[in-house]
Amino acid sequence: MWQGFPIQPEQASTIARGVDHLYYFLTAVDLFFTAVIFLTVFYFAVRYRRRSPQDKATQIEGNLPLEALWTFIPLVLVVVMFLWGANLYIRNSRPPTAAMEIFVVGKQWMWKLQHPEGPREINELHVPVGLPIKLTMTSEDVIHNFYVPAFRVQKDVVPGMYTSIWFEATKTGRYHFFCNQYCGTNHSLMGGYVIVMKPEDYQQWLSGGVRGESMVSSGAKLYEQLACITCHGTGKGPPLVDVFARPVKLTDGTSVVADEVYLRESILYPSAKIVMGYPPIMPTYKGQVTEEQLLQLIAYIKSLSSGEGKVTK
Amino acid sequence: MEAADVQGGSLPRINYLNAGYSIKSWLLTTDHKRIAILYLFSITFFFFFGGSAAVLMRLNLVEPQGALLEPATYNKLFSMHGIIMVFLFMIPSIPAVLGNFLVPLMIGARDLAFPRLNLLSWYIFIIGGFFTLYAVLTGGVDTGWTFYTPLSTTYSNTNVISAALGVFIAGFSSILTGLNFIVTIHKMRAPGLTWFRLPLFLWAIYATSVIQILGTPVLAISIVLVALERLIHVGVFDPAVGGDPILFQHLFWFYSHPAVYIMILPSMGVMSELITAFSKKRIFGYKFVAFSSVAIAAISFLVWGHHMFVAGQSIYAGVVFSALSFAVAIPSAIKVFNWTATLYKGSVSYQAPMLYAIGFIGLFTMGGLTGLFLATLAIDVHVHATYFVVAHFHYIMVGGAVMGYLGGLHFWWPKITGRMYPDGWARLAAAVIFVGFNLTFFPQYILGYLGMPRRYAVYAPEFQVLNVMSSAGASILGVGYLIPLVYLIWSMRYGPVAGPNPWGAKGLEWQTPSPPPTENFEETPVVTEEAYAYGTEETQVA
Amino acid sequence: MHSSNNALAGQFDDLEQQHEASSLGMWVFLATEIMFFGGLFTGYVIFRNLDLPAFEAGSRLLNVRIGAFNTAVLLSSSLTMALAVRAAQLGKKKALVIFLLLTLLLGLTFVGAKLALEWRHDFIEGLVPGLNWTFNGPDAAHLELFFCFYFFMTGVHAAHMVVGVGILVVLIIMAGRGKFSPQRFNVVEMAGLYWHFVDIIWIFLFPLLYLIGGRY
Amino acid sequence: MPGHIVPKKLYFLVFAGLIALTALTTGVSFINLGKWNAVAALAIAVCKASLVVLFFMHLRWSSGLLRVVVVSSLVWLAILIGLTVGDVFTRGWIPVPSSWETQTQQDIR
Repeated sequence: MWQGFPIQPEQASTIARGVDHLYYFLTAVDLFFTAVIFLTVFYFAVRYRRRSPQDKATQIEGNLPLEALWTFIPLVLVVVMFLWGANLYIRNSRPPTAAMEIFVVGKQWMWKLQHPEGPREINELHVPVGLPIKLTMTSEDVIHNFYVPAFRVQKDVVPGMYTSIWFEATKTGRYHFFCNQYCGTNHSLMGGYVIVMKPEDYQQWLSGGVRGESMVSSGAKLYEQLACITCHGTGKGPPLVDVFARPVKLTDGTSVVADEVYLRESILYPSAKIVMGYPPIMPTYKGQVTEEQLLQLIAYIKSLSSGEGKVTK
Repeated sequence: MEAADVQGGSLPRINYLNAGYSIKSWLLTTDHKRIAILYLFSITFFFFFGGSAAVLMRLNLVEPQGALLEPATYNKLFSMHGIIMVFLFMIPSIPAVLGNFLVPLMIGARDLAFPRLNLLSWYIFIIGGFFTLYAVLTGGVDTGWTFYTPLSTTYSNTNVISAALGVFIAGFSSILTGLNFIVTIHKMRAPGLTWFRLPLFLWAIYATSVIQILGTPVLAISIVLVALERLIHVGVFDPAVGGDPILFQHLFWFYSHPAVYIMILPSMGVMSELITAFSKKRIFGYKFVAFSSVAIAAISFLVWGHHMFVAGQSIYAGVVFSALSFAVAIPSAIKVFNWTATLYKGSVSYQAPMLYAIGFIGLFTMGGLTGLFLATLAIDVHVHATYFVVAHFHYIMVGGAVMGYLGGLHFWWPKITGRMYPDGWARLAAAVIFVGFNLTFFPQYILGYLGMPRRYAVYAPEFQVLNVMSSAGASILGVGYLIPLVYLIWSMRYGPVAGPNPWGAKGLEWQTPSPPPTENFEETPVVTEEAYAYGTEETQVA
Repeated sequence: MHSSNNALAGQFDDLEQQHEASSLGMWVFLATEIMFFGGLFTGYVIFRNLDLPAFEAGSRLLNVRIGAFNTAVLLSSSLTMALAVRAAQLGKKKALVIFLLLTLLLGLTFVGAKLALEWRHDFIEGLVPGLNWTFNGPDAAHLELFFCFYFFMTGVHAAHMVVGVGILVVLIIMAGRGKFSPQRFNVVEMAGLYWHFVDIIWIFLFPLLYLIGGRY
Repeated sequence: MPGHIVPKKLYFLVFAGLIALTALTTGVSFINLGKWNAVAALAIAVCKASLVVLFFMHLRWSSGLLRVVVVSSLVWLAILIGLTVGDVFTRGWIPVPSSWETQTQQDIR
């Protein structure tokens, strides 16, 4: 790479290299066809220029084999591009099971991030190198987008739903992240740095500074404050132990997996999907809990599920 | 242009231009040729209006911290640039100006099927333009041309409703124009003019019209829903009642992706006319070029999801939309190859329109091929909404569609006005535009891959070098666009008289005087040969 | 619609070409209308499936009797419109005026019933999102979404009805002045196509909004 | 050239059919058919719309071109609804968050 005049961002995540290889392939194909078209046009332009007003063109209707050829070759190439790109995309969309989960809330015009152990950050994200990190993201107002060019990942951050990306940094350093979905006046200022540290430095960073409460214990406190326990611990409402990631049977006979989206919906719109065997008595908590508190509650409910070592680790 | 010089002479005594000189004779005309002129003036105004916003934006981006504008102002400028250029310039450009002028001429008809509807379309367009300008002049709008919710419905405190109304109204103009063309091409063709004898420009215009009538209403309803939600503070895109902001993106892109083909398809049609006329040769593979227009129009409706690969759309939908997006590359490639092959063994001359045509092939090739990056899922996840996208669509819309529009305008200018422009200046302008364009937009591909997001008023310092290059190119490009404005206006009065067929081109429009009489043809022509029947008998300058 | 007294406009060769062109134009316009409503139907399909209980509950809050009555009114107006076109084809001026008047009357009945009986009632009950929303039963948020769809869909439909009523008024005046003949009835026919189309939209809105929740 | 003239009787017949179908669809909604209520309601609506299009709007006697216009607008409507709905209802399928991917697999087993 040229120093001082880079043509691609640093490759700082496990998926960056794969994306770049695909990019090189497409660039090569593009350059080849651009060259073919340019040179052919140039050659014809010179070779068959009109030399005198009497010049006659040779009339040609077309050529079927040629048409077939230049339909077939691009077709094969785009099928290769599609399969390669889709394969990489699907693989990159699945976070590894061991990923550490960090929660991200976007609002006009700042990023609020919270580590499972509790520390909160604004417009900065400290992560250890070599560990898969999964970001679970939502927005308080408009659509934002969390984009780290050095990691080759981005995803819109949409109000009313959870989206996620994951990455595993391969190099320590400071990498720009941006809001990449236009979100109003100070859109271009809504960014910051991902700071990738050696694991031991990360541990030190975690223990230094204001420690704060872990997500789970904040969630547990909220759980108590909002008196969830009066129903969900007494049989009036469905128990929440071991509910996360399990299929839940609903009154209409269908079942859903109790993921983050379902838990969020059940707290905000409790009567939308009622668990079979329970009356629809839960009041809505819309307007009473913030997006961040919702994430804490969900983290707590997750921690109630066995085999769920990651969040409480 | 030696032909025109030799000619001298004077304009035909009676033509559509001197059929009346009063303001009323223009503002109440139902003559498709005069309506085309009305559109020409209106969209030229909007082009330079929208272009000046682009100049200010590029100036601002010379420095990372913004050289002269507040972010809020910058946001309004790019929103205005997008809205005006897309809805008030590009969409009407070739269809409403060249299409209006040429569709009846090319099929040997006296006018479009619904002349008054045609005039009404222009008035609707002007009213839409008025609302948009009103929004701009009374504080602007800062949502981008995409009007994404909930920013547009809830959080923006600018003139969203007025701008949305402008887009909504202008949309109806587009629908009615498309409707008029479809009916005209179906029902008004001269005797003997079968579908496979139609000039390829008309195939392209027909395909475009299909997109206009089937796509635009979906944009209209989504804009109405945005406006309603803004008015009553609740609606179907509102997450607070369980609504889905991503639904808006689906409805918006269902129109707005095909809209890109509303811009480029007519330009492709112009290419087929220019390349054949200046190589004095039949088009290579007529049916392939014709059907590829229809194929592009049809497939264009199946690919909109590639704007939403990182929007929270399902992964399955992403994969499907990616596959379908690649499909659209095939007919586009077929066209480029056929144009290139048309040059083979031709007798190629290089007047200004042909230079624009060759510029188009180059820029469209680069724009089209970089589209493949964006259809490729894994790469799009990196370059989505970066300057790579900005570069790509400018290569298509400006490098492709505007080059085609200017090429067509230069080609048919002698038919429209009866006079020639100075060819030397026109060639110079084509060259300046080509160079300026590449200098402006090529660096943006690299910026995009480096990760510079679009719609940024201020940016990270590492992106500065390429931004300065781009801004320098923009100033050349700006000059390039001003040159034709000068000599074309000059030629309307002082240009040499062109005669009916200065290029020795085939096609019914060249068989009537320039400028044509109000009723187009003295007698309804009878068509006995294929389009582009060059070489059968030498069409000489009359 | 033609300023000259001649039934044939200058750009056409004969009446048949003119008639074919206007039919094609009108049908193409109706195709755009289908796509216009299509955006609303798409949203409806999605949220009806995502929030089924709320949409069923919302559907049950609508007055099915008025809905069915209005459906019958609109279907009758389609019949009278079809008969009006027939009268124009046969050159029966008086029958044409009478059938157009009947159509107008039925159209006004529909809009009137919608406005005075349904929307006014919804407003009093606090079921109008954004303007007067006081519902606080179970799943009020998703119910509000249903009512957004209800008002947007019936509102856009009613707007089309109002346009249709305006067209009818113009037609009645023109018919009264004897502007139509068996050679010149395109305008009546095209207006008829529009009117029937608006009817068809309602044919779908009625079950989607009023019936889909089930009344059992 | 007044075009095709339809006998009055046919119009009244079609009208009677339309009213009968309206009564039917309203009646059916009072019977619990589960999922089939929606299917029945839409099927009846399609029948009614076809009657109006074919007879009142004369499509039965119109050229093939007009039928192509009608059919293509319906195809495009299907594209709009189909692909949009296809996204919304597959959003939850993947990505299975890493933390519980293995668990759900165990549950299924």
